[in-house]
Amino acid sequence: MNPVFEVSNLRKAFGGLAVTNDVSLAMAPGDRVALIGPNGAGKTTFVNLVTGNLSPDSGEVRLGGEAVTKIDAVGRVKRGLVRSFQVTRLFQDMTPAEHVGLAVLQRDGKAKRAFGNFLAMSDVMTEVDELLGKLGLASLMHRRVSEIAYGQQRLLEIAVALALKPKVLLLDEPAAGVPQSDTGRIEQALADLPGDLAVLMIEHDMDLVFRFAKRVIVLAAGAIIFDGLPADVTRDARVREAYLGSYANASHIA
Amino acid sequence: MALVMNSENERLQHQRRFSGDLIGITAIVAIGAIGYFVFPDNLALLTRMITIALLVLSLDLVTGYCGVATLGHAALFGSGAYAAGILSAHYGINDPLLMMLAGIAAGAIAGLLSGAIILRAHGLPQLVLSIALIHLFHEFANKASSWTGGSDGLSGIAPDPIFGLFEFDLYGQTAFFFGMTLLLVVFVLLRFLVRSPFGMLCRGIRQDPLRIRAMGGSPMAALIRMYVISGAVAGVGGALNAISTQVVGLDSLSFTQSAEALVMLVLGGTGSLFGALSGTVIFMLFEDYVSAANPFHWLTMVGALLIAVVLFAPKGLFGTAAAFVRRRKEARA
Amino acid sequence: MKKLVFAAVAAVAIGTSAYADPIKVGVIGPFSGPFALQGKNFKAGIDAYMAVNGNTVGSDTVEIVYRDVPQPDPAQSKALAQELIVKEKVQYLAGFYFTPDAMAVTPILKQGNVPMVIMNAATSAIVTKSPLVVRTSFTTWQTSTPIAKVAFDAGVKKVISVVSDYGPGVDAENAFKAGFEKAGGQVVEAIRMPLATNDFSPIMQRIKDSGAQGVFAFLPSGPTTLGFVKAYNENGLKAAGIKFFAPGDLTQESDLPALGDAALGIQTTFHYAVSHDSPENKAFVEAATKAIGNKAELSFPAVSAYDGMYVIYKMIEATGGKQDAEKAVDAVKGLAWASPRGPVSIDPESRHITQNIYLREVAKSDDGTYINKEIQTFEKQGDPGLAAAK
Amino acid sequence: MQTVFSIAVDALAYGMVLFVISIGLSVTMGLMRVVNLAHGAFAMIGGYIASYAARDLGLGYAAAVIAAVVATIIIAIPLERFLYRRIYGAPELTQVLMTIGITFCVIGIANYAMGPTLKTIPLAGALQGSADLGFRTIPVHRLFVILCGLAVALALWFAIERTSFGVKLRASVDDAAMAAALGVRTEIIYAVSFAVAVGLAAFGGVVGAELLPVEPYYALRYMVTFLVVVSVGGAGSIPGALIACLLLGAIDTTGRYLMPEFGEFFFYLAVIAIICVFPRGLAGRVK
Repeated sequence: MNPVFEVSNLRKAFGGLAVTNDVSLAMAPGDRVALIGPNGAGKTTFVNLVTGNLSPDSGEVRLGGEAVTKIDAVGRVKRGLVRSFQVTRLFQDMTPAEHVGLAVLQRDGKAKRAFGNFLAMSDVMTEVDELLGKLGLASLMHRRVSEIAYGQQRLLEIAVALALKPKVLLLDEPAAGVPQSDTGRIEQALADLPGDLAVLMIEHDMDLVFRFAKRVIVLAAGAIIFDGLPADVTRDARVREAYLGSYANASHIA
Repeated sequence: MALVMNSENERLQHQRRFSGDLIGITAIVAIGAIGYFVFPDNLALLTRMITIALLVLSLDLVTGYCGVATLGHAALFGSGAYAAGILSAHYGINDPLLMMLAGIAAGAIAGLLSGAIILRAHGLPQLVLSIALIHLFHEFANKASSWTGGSDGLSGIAPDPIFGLFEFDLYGQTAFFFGMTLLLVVFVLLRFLVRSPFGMLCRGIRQDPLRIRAMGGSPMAALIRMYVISGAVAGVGGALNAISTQVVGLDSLSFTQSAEALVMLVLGGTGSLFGALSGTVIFMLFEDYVSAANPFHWLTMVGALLIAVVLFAPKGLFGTAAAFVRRRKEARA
Repeated sequence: MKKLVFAAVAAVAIGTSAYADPIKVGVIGPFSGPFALQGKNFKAGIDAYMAVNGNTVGSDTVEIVYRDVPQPDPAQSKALAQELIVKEKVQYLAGFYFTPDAMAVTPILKQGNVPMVIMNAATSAIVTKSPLVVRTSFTTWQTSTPIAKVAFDAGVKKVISVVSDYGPGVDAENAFKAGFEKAGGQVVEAIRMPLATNDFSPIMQRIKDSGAQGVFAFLPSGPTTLGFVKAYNENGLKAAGIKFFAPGDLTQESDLPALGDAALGIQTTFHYAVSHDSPENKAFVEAATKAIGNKAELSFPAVSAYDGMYVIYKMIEATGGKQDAEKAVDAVKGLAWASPRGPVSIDPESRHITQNIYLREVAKSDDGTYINKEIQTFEKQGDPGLAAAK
Repeated sequence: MQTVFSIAVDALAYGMVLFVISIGLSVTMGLMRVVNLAHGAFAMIGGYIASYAARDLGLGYAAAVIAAVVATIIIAIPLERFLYRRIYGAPELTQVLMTIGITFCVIGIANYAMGPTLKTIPLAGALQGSADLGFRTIPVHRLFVILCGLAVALALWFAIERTSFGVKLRASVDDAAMAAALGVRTEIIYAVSFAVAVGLAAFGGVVGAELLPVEPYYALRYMVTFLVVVSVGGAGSIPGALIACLLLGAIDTTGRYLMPEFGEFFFYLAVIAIICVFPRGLAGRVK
């Protein structure tokens, strides 16, 4: 199958320090990939390069075969590359329905309409109801975000991302900061992601990585040091070295 | 979740907000009517209030809904006023509706220009950009005195009767009803605007522009658009000012006018059309009252009011009242 | 909006007004804000007049209704004037410190059947905007023209003009230029500087570089004049012998204590000095000092207000208290009287005040206060500004 | 050439006056994150007190300056305790409303208590008159202000960057909760910083009174100028404020010499240009 998302020879240096060093990877629709790496490995920079918030010194990013390296972040979203945030970035005084509604309208290019209330637009609302229903947020759809639990806010982040109908979804630690009791619902939501969607998840929690990912990529010092099956990752010598070099023990990934 | 309501039910409740429109219009008409009957011989003052209310509404669009900090919003208002005034004084086009159109167009253009500059920074530097801009507008109008009358003011504005029937006279009936009509129309249109997808987009931008970008939206384009709309609204106010008073002064393009509008907005509560309206009415009435009670030192009283509002109603008078009502309702539910 | 209402009549007068409504005079001026001092002088002049002459004309009681326009704001001024006419039913409008505020009101005088007595606004053209306007103050042309002759007679042939960049400043520049060139002198350069100028050092440098023998300056009364005069001294212009000429706005009495020795010797031409020596002025200063509370705050708007009230009383007399604007204005055309500033009359043609303009020099009086000492009189000066505009 | 030197001297002197008056605002706005529109009001209070001390009590210039600074701080303490403490961390617009309210009150009270006329502060004998620089003369007072500006800049820089108080202040600003957890009494740090800012305002008001004379409307008249120079410099940065004052002083002075009639255009166009190039100010701290 043709890759829907492709990064080739991506490089970025700050000062003399290469933070992303010749990174290449490709993903096909339906892929479930986890990107891990010790602190300071360059994950954040990589995400910013991919989403277009930073521009690389060299290399290329392709979406559905089209080179988007020169296209800004907004253009990449419109072409189907969507991300979620590690710390939720939601509008505190808006409701989940408004969040998802806005995303749907934005996707369809209707967000500039200066007339009409989306609550009365049946096509938009059908989608909002369906998405929020699927993620178990239907009962909260008209509450302000500031009034709902953090675990539910994380689910809403995913809902907003899905409303944009992405081809490639970048999930930045989707379960970060969520109490143990709520992680089940998030994992369920991840498991229910559309089958044809390519998902790249950046994650620390190895339990989650193992349950979710079919493929694991390890980033260290800006370069990919491992790209393979989850089962092989803990046995890889370079991975062990990368982690043991920075952690007191390797129990995290064992 | 014990309190689960199904989504359909909640949506109905939500849609009851539409009745807010009716309440709003009724409230404006009622206050206008009260004003008309309480001050039947002071309609000039009420008309003045309407023009300032339009300016404050326009400011609310960019400050309240989009989070733009500006102390230069009178640039939009004054542009509208001068455009309407110059059309009449220099070109002899005295039809009030045409003058109004000129005001709207000039306000929108000034909005585009202001937006393009002010939106280049955020926070305090943004505030300073707006200050620099209003001074440039002011100086420009002062310099172009053959067009604007400079510091002497632009006089010789002589609007025809509306539809050839209603004359703008000393008693100010026509100006008042003209103003009320404009205010109602603008208010209804803005109610649509702020609840439309575009209004929601702007509210999102105010809270987190980066998030909007991650949703594929372009904050800059949306803000500029809102600035143009805001300019049109301010232009309505400016043109109304020129038509009803038949004179335009440099003060309509001044920092003072801008700052006063901002104070009224924050006093009423940002981010709500009712906040903007109530802030204007309360500020102007309060000023009227205390300056009568204590002629030379009323400024101290106004200062005390502002401090009291920050201490006891930090979300503005309307904002705090609305929050209180909501809390009461929730407590009862 | 800044509405000031205070009855100038005592409670007793209200109690006895059962048989006649008082005749109301609406006064619009800056009673708060940066120009509050000038508004205060309006009120002092009016109070002084009513204290000396009583608050009745014939059987009619006169009542003053004040409205505040802190800074030039024609729209506000017009709204207040409308309110005064329609709601307060005033028979006379008076005051008006700023030209735009007066201009804004002229179109409604006729319909309101109300005469307007201008107590300050100094742009020549206002009186042409309506036949119901009478002015008892001065125009910038009127006060700035004689100084040109003074400069020329002092042997200064080349002058640089420096004015604030707004209506009155431009008027002053033109008036001086016209007068000075007519006398045979030359204005080598004319600088207009923004109103909000704080540091005048670069301007002083410019004056030095121009090679002029003298400088003509106009700035509005208030804080900036202080900086200007100080800069003139400190940058060595005074020492270099560059002479300083200005209309009296620059050395108004209430600014003199702050200017101090720096202003000594500055020559200005103006229509009124608080130190003017005449019995009428003594009586006026005494009454006005009582009204304002502090003699140091007394300045030129007070005398215009005082004379404005004189004119209004004459109008009331002539109309017998009936509202008839045209008759009232006609009655004061050509009216001549002894004002605290000297002999004055209302020019029947322009309805502007004809008066003496005095050349004065800032000096220290016997009691150590600074005064504008009159040293020369230009008698019966009309307004050259109107003629120039034609 | 002489003219160029001459303008340069004027620009330096004017820039330094701006610096001395505005730097206190940079402390409140940059370090304490309060948009303090009442800064001019405190400068004005200082000016009035110095004028009263010198003219009516007959104190010397130096004593009047000290009296003004101390008395203004004393007046400001209850304001900090009861009003400002409520708006630390509040939205900017709320701060604007509160501090404009305070300014209005101060103006009203000054008008009532001191009257509407200009007040001057008689200079010490040594500061009067002009000094000869060879190619021109300059008021001695201006030289004094330049020295004051340099002294204030050095002292502030030292206090913020080199003392333990400065460390605590910066820590409190960056993360109040963390600083408190580390045993820093942030309330006291804020109160002291506020007192310093107010003291600087009063000092600037007195020292700058030759250029910006004291009258009731002072507080609003120059508010915009203070706000502009501080923001252009980058709120909270001492070197930034210094550079901004000198730069804007130079632009303003040169503009006023070359084309006085377009003086305002020069100044504000320069402000717009600088902010468009440096959206956080010349040396803005990254927030």
